[in-house]
Amino acid sequence: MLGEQIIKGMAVTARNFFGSYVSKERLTTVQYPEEHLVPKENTRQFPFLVYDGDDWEKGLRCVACQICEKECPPKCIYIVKSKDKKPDYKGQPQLYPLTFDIDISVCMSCQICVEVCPFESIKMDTKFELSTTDRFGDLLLTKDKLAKSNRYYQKLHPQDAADSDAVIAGEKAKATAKVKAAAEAKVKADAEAKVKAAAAAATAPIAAPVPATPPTAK
Amino acid sequence: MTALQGCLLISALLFAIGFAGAVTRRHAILVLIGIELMLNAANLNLIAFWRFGPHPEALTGFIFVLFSMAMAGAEAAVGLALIIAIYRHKKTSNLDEVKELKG
Amino acid sequence: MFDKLDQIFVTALHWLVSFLPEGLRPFVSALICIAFVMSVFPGVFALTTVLERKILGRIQNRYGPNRVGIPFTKIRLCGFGQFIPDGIKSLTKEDIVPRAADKVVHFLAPVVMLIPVLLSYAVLPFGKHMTITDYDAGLLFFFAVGGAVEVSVFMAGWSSRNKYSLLGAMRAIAQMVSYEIPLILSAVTVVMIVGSLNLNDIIAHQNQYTYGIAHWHVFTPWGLVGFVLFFIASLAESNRTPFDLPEAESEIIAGYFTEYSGFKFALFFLGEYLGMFAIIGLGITLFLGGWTSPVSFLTWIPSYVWFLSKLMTIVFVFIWIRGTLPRLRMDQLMNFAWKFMLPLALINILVAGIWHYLGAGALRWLVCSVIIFGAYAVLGRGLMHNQKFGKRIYRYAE
Amino acid sequence: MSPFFIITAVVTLLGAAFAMSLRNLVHCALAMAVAFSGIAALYLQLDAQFVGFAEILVYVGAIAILIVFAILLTRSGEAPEKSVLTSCWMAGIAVSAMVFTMLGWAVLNSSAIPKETPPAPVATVKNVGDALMTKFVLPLEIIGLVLTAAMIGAVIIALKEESKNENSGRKP
Repeated sequence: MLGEQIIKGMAVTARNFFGSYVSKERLTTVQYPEEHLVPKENTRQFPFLVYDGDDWEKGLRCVACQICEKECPPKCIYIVKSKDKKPDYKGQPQLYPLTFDIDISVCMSCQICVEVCPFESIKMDTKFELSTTDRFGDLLLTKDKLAKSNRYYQKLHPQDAADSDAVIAGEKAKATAKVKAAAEAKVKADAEAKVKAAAAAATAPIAAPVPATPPTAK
Repeated sequence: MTALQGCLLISALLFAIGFAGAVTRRHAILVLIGIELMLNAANLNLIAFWRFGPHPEALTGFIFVLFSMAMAGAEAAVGLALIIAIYRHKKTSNLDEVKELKG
Repeated sequence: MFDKLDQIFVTALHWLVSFLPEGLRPFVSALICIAFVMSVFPGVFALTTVLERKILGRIQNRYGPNRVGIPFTKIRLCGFGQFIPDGIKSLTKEDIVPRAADKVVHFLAPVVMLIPVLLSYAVLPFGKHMTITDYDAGLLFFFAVGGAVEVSVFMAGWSSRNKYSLLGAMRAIAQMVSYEIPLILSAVTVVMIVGSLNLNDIIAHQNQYTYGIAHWHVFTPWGLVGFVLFFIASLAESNRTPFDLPEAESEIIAGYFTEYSGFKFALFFLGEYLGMFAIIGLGITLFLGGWTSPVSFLTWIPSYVWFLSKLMTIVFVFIWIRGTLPRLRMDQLMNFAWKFMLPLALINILVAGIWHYLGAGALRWLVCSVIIFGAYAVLGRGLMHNQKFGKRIYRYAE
Repeated sequence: MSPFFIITAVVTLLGAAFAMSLRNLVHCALAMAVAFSGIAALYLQLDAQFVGFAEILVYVGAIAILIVFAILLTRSGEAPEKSVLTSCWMAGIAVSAMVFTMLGWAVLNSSAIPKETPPAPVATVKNVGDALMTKFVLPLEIIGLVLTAAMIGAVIIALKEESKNENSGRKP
């Protein structure tokens, strides 16, 4: 019969129209500035720098190795190395960034800097409402704006933060173990050297210097 | 000058304008427009005579105008169909070029 | 008390005019009536634009505009202030006239559009004793000035020197001319039954009650069919979906007003909506009893409230249809007008005659319903059978 | 003769004059629509409402549109470069001027014209309908027949000739 399908179509739209007043399913729009969707666990927007402890300047994990700067495809990261070393310098080339800028108007949120960072210090944030009225100043995030505490990161991405904490803890443990081992080895070597020296002094004073590798070089 | 004379003068002027156009213009459609204007002048005459005449209750002029309008509609339809047919045939609607009977 | 409320506008007009000298009275009262129409219906238009967007939004499972309320405050009014920024925007936009355009005709087209549309309000009865001019041939007047809209559409399309404009104008005129015939023929049935072209007489004929139910024409077989035909034809006359080919955005941008911007575009927009209200008002007057109430115990509600609520209901249905149906093709449009609506309108005239001559009783209900239903089934089957209108068969998609 | 009547008459005559003298055919058609609207207004002032509305419905709503369509179909919307007048236009204008002077002289000097203005006659739609259905029913039927014949004729004339015109009608 002519018109049957029209009536059916009208019924569908009428259901949508009246349903939108009673059912949430038929009106899925989120009223954005007032309401926000709960972000997904895997949300990533722009990078930030993680610091441990309470003082962001001291606790910054970044060591200014400049790997992220080199890897960044749109070249939006700018780092100036410091001349001096970190106060808690532990032997490795642990400088700190004098300048660490990310131009988020250039950044394309590819997350490569996060992937390549060996020190777990650059991570992705979930903030996206970054529009400003200042085109150049406010879109260039400097070190102080980028630095966020580890607690913030833990809240943001609990799973990833736990993973990276575990990595850092493991490294720390390794390092301390190494230091300990080194210290022990040194003690041992010292003792041995002492013994040897004593023995040498006693037995062979013309012996060539022992090609013993220094314990620290191991 | 009475109202009837005024109406008749207006309609005479309208008729003259329509006639002048129909006679002087080259384009077939304009000739048709001129003829329509002349018809309307005649209609205006009829209405004026009905309005100011002795027996308006007979509605003769009134009804005549209605019929004349229907005829004008028929005339316009057929005339424009002819013009379109001629245009399709000769690729012109200029009356000076359509003066031969052979196609 | 309710009578006074019902006649409040009429008494106010008489009171206002009574201060003036005798000679000025008709002139001033005409001016006041014009001001009334010019203020009320553009207001309804402004609300309708927002309402349309909101209803379309709800149909498509989203909010429509719901932000703008009273300017400079936090009051949002569910977004019903949206027409204020819209209006300001369209009125302050630059008025662009194409270089090749025919300037005079291009300028005159929106004006010529608006004049007949506003004129057609002169004969509509908005309420009891609320007709501006009570013409003897009001219906004919309405259709006559409605015909003049086509000229303005042509002027707009031709003067823009734009192929889309011209195509849109040609489509619009072809569509308007085709659908004017079923429109007028479906109105003719009412004229036959009532025996008058005067819209107030037509309403008076419907303003009677048996068993508490009004004698609206839509409650009879011929009236129902006439109303449906009139409704469809008025959809086409006011260029609404599914008959919005003249301004099909996906094909010809905006049809005949492609080259219009700013104030002139706003005038076209206004003219289109006012034309829609006018033709809906006529449909209400002819078939839905005008300002009368459907049941006798609700007659205390003021007549203009009935008129406006019926108007807004039909406008809602228009929007609902817009949210439901896709646009027709040009050949489907013409087929529908000439092969379905015109024969059905002619049969409906016959049915109205039969209804009149069979006299009161169950017999005329039976006979008229059978004829109309049979005609509908046969004509509908013809359309469906032609595969012009029926289910589309996809060769590759399925 | 009220001032309104004179204004309408002037508008009508100007519209007619423009319709006959403008170069662009579409402008001519639009001016013609103005002239027809003016004539409808004249009818209204002569107390012939029904005819006035019918005039607008038929002439402005139908014939003007028909003419405009014909103008577009024959591609004569643009102003022609050549002269728009026929070769003997002087004679035409002279003849029409003569016609007008003669008619005007006749109108002004006729003794058959009644001097007094009768009261406005009543031509309600009911009267017109009664007259059409009783006294003038035969002309009405004939007009219906003529209109049908004209419609069929117009369709046949304007119809594309199927096979014969296939080669000659289309330019390569």
